Amino acid sequence: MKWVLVAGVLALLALPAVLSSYALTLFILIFFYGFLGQAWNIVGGYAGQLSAGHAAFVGVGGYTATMLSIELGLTPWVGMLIGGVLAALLGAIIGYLGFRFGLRGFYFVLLTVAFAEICRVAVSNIDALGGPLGLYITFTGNPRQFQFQDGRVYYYIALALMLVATLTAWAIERRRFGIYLAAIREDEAAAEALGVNAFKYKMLAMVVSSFLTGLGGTFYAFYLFSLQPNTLFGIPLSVEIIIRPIVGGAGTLLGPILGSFILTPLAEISRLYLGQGGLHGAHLIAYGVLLIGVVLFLPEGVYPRLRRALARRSGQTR
Amino acid sequence: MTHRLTRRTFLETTAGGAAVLGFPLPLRAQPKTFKIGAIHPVTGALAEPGQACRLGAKMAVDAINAAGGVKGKGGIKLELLLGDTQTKPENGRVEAERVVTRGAQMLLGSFDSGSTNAMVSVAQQRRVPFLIDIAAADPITANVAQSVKAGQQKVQYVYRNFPTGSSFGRKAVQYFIEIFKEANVSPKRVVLMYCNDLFGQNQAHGFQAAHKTANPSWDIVEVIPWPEPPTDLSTEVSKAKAAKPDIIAPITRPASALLLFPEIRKQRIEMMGIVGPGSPGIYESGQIVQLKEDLEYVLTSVPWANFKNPKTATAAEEFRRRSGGKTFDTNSGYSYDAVFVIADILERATALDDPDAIVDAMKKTNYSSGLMQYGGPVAFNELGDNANAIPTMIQILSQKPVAVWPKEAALQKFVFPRPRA
Amino acid sequence: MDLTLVLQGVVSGLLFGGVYSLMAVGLTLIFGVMRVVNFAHGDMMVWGMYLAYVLATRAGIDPYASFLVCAAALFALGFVVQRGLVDRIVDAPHEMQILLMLGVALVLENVALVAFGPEPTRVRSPLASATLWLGPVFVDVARLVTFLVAVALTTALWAFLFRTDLGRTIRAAADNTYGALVVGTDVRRVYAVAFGVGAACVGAAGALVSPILPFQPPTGLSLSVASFNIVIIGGMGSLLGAFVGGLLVSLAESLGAVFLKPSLKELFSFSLLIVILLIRPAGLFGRRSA
Amino acid sequence: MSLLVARGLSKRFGGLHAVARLDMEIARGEMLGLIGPNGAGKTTVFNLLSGFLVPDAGDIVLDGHSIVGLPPHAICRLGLARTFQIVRPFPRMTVLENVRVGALARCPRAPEALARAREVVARVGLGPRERVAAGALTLADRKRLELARALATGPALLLLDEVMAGLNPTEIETIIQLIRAIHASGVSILLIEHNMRAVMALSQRIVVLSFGERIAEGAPAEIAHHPKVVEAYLGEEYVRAAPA
Amino acid sequence: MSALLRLDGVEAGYGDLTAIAGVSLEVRPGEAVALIGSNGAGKTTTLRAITGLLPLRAGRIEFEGTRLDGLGSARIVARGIAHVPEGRQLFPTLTVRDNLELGARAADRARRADGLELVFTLFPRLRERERQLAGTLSGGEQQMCAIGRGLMARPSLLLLDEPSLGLAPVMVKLIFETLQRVNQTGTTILLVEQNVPRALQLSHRGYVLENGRLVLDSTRASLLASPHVKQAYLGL
Repeated sequence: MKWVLVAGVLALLALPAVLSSYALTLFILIFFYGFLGQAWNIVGGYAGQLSAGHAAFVGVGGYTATMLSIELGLTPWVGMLIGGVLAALLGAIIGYLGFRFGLRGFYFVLLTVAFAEICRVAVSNIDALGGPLGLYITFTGNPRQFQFQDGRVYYYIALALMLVATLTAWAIERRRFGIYLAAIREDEAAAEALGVNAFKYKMLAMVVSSFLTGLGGTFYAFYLFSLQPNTLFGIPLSVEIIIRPIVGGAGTLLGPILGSFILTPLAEISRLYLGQGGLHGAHLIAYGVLLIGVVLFLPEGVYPRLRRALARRSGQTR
Repeated sequence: MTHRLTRRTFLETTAGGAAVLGFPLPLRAQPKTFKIGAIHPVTGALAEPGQACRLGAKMAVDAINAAGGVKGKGGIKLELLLGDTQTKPENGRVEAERVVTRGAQMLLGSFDSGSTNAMVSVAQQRRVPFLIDIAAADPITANVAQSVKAGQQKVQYVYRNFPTGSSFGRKAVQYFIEIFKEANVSPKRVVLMYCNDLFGQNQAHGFQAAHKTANPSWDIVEVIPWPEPPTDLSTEVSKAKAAKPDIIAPITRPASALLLFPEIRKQRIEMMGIVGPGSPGIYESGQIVQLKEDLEYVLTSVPWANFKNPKTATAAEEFRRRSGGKTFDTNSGYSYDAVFVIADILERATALDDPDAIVDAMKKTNYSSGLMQYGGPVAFNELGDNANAIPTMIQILSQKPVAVWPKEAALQKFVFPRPRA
Repeated sequence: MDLTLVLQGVVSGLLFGGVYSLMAVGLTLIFGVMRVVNFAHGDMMVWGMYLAYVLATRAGIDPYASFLVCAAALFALGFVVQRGLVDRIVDAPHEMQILLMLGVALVLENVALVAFGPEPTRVRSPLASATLWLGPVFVDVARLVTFLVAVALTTALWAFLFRTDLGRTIRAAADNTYGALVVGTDVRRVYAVAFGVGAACVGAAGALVSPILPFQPPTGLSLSVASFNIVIIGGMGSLLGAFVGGLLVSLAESLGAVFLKPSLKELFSFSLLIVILLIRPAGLFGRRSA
Repeated sequence: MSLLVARGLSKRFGGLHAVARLDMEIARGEMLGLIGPNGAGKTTVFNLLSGFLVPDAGDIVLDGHSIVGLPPHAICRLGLARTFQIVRPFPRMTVLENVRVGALARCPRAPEALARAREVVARVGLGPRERVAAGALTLADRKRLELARALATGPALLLLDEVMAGLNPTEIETIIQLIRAIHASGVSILLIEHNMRAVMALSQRIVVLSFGERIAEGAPAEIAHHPKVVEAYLGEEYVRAAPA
Repeated sequence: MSALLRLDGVEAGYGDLTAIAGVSLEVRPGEAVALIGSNGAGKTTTLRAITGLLPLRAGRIEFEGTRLDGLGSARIVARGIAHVPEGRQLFPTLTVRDNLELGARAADRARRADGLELVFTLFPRLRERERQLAGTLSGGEQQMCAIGRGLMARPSLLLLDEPSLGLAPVMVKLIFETLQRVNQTGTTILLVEQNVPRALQLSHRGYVLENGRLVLDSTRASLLASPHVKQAYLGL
């Protein structure tokens, strides 16, 4: 398994040499959503706290880096970290309110949605942040401005982000932090009885998750060159963030990546083959049916099922 | 040159059917068509205008090909590679990359400013000339121009044949002043109401800024933005009424228009009339059927087709037929014209396989056969914008939208102030 | 401040609240009984609107009459969704239920897009243009009617739940599933009926507001979010809560529009939601579950 | 000195006085049984002691520190661990992983915790099943797991809530041996148990609760014949009707 | 006399736990039979198996000569078996009257008024509390309500699970006296109870369950004297 992963990473490193620019773009999105999904996975998967407002962190991170770059000329490489910190601060506020007041399950879901919506409406009404028109970034191709003439650089940055998030998740998973998160997700009261300070660890998970997600905001901004409150803080982006890890298997290390490798190309394929004809929307119907199918036939997500299937097969061959 | 050819060959080899991963396919024959990537939001929140744009572009391609293609280039035919942004910026980028990889030599699109700006980076990165048919945010072209000026980019590949947000505002204020003068009235109090989305805010800010500069005899006494799409506008209209307006200047989207105009009538506001700085879609037959008398005498400033051009009526009729009864308007019209502008550029370009040659031709554009109402020929200024792309003041008269201002565009005289019922 | 304007804001807010209440009543029933958060709620409402639209344009039936047909159609949809989908994943983790309902929402929205196209539309009804004047304050007749029907429908639903055997069985199953099994209830069927009734409510709501609320396929999402807000504020599972919550949210937004920039009015409902979540998570009329 | 002292502990639920002015003491190294008919308030006492419920009145002192109002995890770290009457394993984790959660309370580093967990797992006899998912264990093994997890937190005082319920005599016998061994290693134990044979055999002292109040206290032999106890369990009629 | 209810080698459990195995017993019409045993002995499981709330793994259950197993609780209840579960399992936010009426079988809806009258006669306290929410009742009243709900189905067999649990002695006395009347008016009773004397006072016969197996089947008198009973409860 380990060697398969290493080989996979090496293959991904070598891939740009043979990829078309379009394929490169798809991989960039796969990595980027894999990254966001992995960041979400820390609090939504491992800790089982279903945040459905993660777009807010992308928005805070993206707007921070962009404003700092436009207004103060600060390089987004630094702005990215500041954006991450501000996103983490917002994450801490949401987490504090949610966890201190004992909001579980769907109440927590709706708390996070409400916060993201408040951010969206607020930014839409702040002229200094561009209001609904948003911010537009000048394309310069200057690496100091987090811009690259060659699309492959974005590829490696997106890959690096995904790997960083995955390594973070991996490090968390094997440490006390991750073990405690899993215990909290499985049974919070039982975990408390075993000395787990559930509040503290849920807060930490939220902060780490929102920090990483905030970093993603900078990538989003400087890859797509504009920011609008509806796209960055909106519910559709939050949904994009959560469906990949859920489909892949929430709370597993490879689930978010697997989910992204499944859903991004499938969305693309369905758009390619069903989006050209007269039936505008057919591809999204297919996508919706696919999501329903995953829930009905793979209710734990793809990765756990795959892992079991592999284990069974290797068991048989032996 | 050789270098570029190799690059093109490389693109071709990786194009085509292996759409998703782009693994190499057998080399295709030399293209017999000139491919244009036409990317619009045909699903999602902006599906309605996006679908109109797509159809407008398709119609133009059909017309050009039926007339023998790009004659100066051996009658090469145009082919559209269609893309759907789903109203998401990231798909603007993905789709642009996809169509370019599949051989698109120019880009066209994409209605919403976010997706459009995402396409800009592809155009600049991969040196693909990009003609923006619709997207009004000023910075889209200005940013590229600035980046070229600063030497960070060598060539500007992005041009726009559409009024910018600020020019919309300037023109609207100008028309207001002219119409009031022509009607010999002097309204004092204007209430600006707008949908607080990308489009509405852009228009409203342009209008307010132009009003400040022009400093006319009327004031904007109240500004009322609402969240778009709204569920209810009764309080907003009550607020407008409380400001005792002479004129209500609304900026609506099709959805909010359905709420706003009936509400204005129901609350019986005494005023000279409704004169909008921009409300796309209110002239659609569907909207007129819905709103009927609520729309009568409403004036609004929108990019409009030039029906003095005899070809326009034919195109409008074809569009009506192919769209299932919709009006040939801003969206379909500008996308239609954009394809013709591209054809004109291709006629003049020294080579079709050199993006820079296309850009050279683009910069020298002086096209005057457009179906839309322009203030002069299509030509691109130093920012890459067409300063002659202007809106027209139209009015709904006898349940039909009619161009009424500026004078050279007017098909009928406007009715203002509106008659009392 | 202009007193008339404030008064008008209150009247408009309360009347429009009828629309919100109607929307929320179905959602609260579904959540209250099955603890399922129906993310496709708004899309079901949009389907109610389109059905009313089709009936009005093809058969000339006014939405104030056709809403019953729309309710029946949505009942069937809700029944099938519960029986065929939700019921099959009762043991799956929570996030799967969210994913499932998101998938259903996506399908409903885009089938509507394919079937009806992207243009915003509205159903014409003679009522929709009528007004009444109480001195300087105007009353929109369509909203008044919607408000009254909302009261009537909420009352009818209340009567169904509290005065009929089936309604009582639904409440019993919501209250104590095991207890319901013990007395011999076919809980799966009862759940499907409850989901159907919830969907029927929102279908009726869709039809009833189709003359006053423009709609297009993507409208569903914002309707879902607004409904969640109201239901949490009023108390999940509480009919009265949904009704009062609808009025409250609408009133808050209307007065927000009076006193501040109207484009900020959504802030009021979301802030209200957060405050309620924190100080009274069960909502104004909800009971805190043990 | 007593390890744990509870004074005047009271808890009401609505109108029900679940625990009423209860005084209780556990000496260091003691094995104390807490018995009483169903609904007597035994589990409520556990929830109060372990911080899952906050008492309406009264004080709880563990090792000289008042622990009233502390959250469960803090109380656990002060050396009081508990099991749940209805076992609550983390079902998707393996046996070893379950126990490691407890072990981390003493060894913050995961590898050491794992070593400690392995040791505890072996001690309760689950060694051969350490890689099995907890959800797939038999009830007896789940009970053992529950015990192991609590034990791994390194408690001075262990609260066991019906660890024998639902087990067969052989299984009960091994659990009894296990509890004895744990006790012998220096852990004080408070035991709620319905299996009278076991509780009589294990406890040095027994406290009897009925309707939230302490009705008797003493050595097992005394308790078994205490009329109030027999009455609480079998009813006043039994005392009159049955031969002693 | 043929048995009203017959269990034959019944095995049932939860997940991988086998809670009862090889349980065979019978209840004859008009009888009151007690099922006693310590916690976790499998008494509740036996009742759940009879009502179809738990699928059988082996064995068969017959009621009035036809097989019940595999029918599902709705159909079993409709045949005339009412179950008054442990912990009462009332509907706390519904009124007492609603709770009671929910116990009536669909077919009996017409005769519901008679049923209510019967229950109110047996438990006058419930009549006073008719409009009150069940969740606000005292423990004893809740138990009355639960029994009443069971009786509303006009069952030929009434299953009772720990009706005395957590109740004060006075209330226990009242409940059992009422149950005796119910039994005397023709309703067969199978009772799970840990208050042994009470249980045996009511019952004609009893079974003792230990660790999922029946260890004793005997009459009231011999059970009272049996060391098994004391042993089961006090471990002596």
